Amino acid sequence: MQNVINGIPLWWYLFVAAALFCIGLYGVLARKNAIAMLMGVELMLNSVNLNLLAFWRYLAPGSQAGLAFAAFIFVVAAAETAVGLALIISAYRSLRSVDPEKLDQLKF
Amino acid sequence: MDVISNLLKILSDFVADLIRSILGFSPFLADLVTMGLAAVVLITFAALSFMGLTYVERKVVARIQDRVGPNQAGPFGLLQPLADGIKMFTKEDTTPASADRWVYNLAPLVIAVFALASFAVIPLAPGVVGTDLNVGVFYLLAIGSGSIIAILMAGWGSNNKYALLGAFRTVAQLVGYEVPMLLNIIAVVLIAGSMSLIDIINHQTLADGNPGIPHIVYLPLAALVFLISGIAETARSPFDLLEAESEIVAGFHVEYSGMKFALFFLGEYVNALAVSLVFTVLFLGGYAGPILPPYVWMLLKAAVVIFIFMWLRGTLPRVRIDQMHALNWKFLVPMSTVNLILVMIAVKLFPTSEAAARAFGGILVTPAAQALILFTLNIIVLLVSLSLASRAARKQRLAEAELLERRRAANMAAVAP
Amino acid sequence: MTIQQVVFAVLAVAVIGAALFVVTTGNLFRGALMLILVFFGMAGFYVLLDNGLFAVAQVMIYIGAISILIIFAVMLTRGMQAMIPRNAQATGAAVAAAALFVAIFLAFGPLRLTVDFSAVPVLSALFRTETARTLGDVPWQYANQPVPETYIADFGRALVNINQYLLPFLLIAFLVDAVLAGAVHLARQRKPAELIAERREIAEEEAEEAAALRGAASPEPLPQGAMAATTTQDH
Amino acid sequence: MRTDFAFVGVMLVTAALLMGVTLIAASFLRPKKPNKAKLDTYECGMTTVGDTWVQFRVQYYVLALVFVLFDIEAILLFPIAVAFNSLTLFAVLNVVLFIIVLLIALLYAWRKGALEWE
Repeated sequence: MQNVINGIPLWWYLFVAAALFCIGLYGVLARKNAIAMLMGVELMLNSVNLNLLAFWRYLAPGSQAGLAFAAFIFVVAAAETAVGLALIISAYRSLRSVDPEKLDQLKF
Repeated sequence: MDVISNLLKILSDFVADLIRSILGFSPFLADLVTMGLAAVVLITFAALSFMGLTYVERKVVARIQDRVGPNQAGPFGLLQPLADGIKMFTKEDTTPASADRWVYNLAPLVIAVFALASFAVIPLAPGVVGTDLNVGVFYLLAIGSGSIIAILMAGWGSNNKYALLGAFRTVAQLVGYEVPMLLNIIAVVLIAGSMSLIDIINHQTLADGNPGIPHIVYLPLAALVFLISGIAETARSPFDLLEAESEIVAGFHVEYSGMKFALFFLGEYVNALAVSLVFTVLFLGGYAGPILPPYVWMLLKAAVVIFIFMWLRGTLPRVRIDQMHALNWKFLVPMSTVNLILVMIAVKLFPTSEAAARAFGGILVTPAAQALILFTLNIIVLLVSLSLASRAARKQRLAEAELLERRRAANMAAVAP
Repeated sequence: MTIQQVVFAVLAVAVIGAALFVVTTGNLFRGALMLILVFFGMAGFYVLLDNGLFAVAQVMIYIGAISILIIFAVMLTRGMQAMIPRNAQATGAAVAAAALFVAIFLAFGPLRLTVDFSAVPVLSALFRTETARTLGDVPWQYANQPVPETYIADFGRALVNINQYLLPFLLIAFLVDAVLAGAVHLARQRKPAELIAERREIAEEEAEEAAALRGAASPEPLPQGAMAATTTQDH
Repeated sequence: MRTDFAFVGVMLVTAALLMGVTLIAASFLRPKKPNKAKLDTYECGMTTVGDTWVQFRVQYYVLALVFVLFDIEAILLFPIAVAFNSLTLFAVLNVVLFIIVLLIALLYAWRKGALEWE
């Protein structure tokens, strides 16, 4: 049952992806800078993509589902970063801070 | 005849066989050594062409400007690149005290590595290619982003206002001109039906190996835009704003000296060489050509493209930054997008292959007829957008003149009693 | 140990090490560079997964686009020097992340564990129907196939097939439209006068709030710092 | 592993090694006589004033943003271009619609003045 592709079992990928996801989670929760938090989100999205493509390769290399979802995550990650950073820059220009705890003014 | 035309292929096969027979005990090691050797050969080729190009460029530009160019070192100044190399090697290399050392020292390495990496997929002759990726052109586009990161590293690591400003400007330029480039590459991939550079060359070659219709006939507009954006991507004149000595000293590499500066220089020239080779592959039919051996054709075509680069450098003045961005975003990008849409529809309506005709009816035509249709379409798009642009420009000029006139009138009214 | 395993191990160590650097460093620019290393390592994993298309797309989108946006944002919001790397809940976050990792590893890792829920009172209350459950060593339905040679073209066809991903494909265009509209609006160049007026408004509101909180009769004078809007010449 | 990508890896490593060796060799050959003036930031001989982190125009960010838009378009269009010969006209028209919608985004940014420099 244990399936090995290129000498690597599936769980190696899952291990790396899980580690990356948890590191990203820590980054999102523990950083004091909005850009750094966004970097954490990027790490999490990357780990999800690694999972999707690993499952695509090991379980269904003939289907397009894994590829399509991974591609849409690329797109959504780019969109999320673009808007997120625009928000941060906008907030910084008004309030001179990128600390999310200081951004408690609901106006901007 | 056959030996000469396949010289590179025969040589590389011979060396590969030799390595395999020596390292017969371990096929893996033999493969690794073969690949390493191929990489070294490609890098040496790029580095030697870099040295040659610096000499040729100085000579050509000097001729255009009615000068002699380098003529002291060796006969006709031929040893000038060597002298430059020795100078670069032995020159003192300062790192500014306030620089971010790691980032500062790593930037030239990154830019050189990513510039050289593009040679891994460029075919020089039939069978002589580092590796035939099935995502070849996409890989070339992606690898270009590495140099953008290196430029940002250099600008930030130097901890210098001019360097940072230059890096920002350069990145805005590189990023902007990547857009028309990739739009036109998509048009080429569309016609060739593959992203592999070898398949793209094969599409421009007849079945018997003779040269077919090059893509520049199919897509003259795409070729033109690719050439312009290629010049901008390699930050050459007239788009060399990053080296605007009068404005921002020398751009992002102002703090670099000695060998690190040489690596930036190498990256620049190797990129220019890569762009000309890729242009040859995408639009000029690559190594396909009659009589002469294929590698000679490849280098000859690339040399023509490089000469065009140098010619433009010698004759055109530097553009302003706002003109540079306006040319890209307001002219090249919309025009390329419209062109891509029209090419898509035309290729679908007039397919050349049975399989394509089966997927959707259309009218089955010969490649020559398709080329004619696309050529006409491209020229129409070019003429229409040129006339639109010139009309918009005239309108703007008139508006500016009117504004000036009104201001002058107001001034006169204020002065007059 | 095959060469692929060696490559995988090197990539894994590099990616996880770089990711740890990203979330702990105080220097945001170096963090961004390490993030690029993570992205690059990811592209390496995709190559190991026989997916050259996504490896290249990863480099193109993440390194060519997202990283540049992040670095631009880092440079535009200066003051990242001497940044405090973590906030008050950092310890809790570390514990939560580690716990999540252990949980994932136990649930999907290679070790087969049998947990007897009936033995633990809390768990038996939570999972009333099951008495024992096997964790780890999930029996995935492996396909045992190579990637088809034409996977790029297949993927392209699936994207525009109405029975597959045509709708999401078109929605992406509209999503990107909305993103561009929003981001252009947010990041537009504002005049210094406008900024000063905005900041004065904020300061006034804050002063009013403070006054209301204290119940004082007269509002406090505006804080000086809020007024000192930078009108630095942009470059 | 696709062996075709193995060469890319070898190429990257070899290039890094060769260039690194060149840099290190140069560091042995060249003189090293630093003084304070040499190590100063080069700003036309003037004394550096203030922080390097002068404020930059947001314009740069907006241009990068428009670039991201087209990058997204590209990664989806490349596979479609490869499969182009086997697509139906309906699919092609949808791709055209996709590109037109993105073009509208560009025109919007243009009208909003995001592409103006100065």
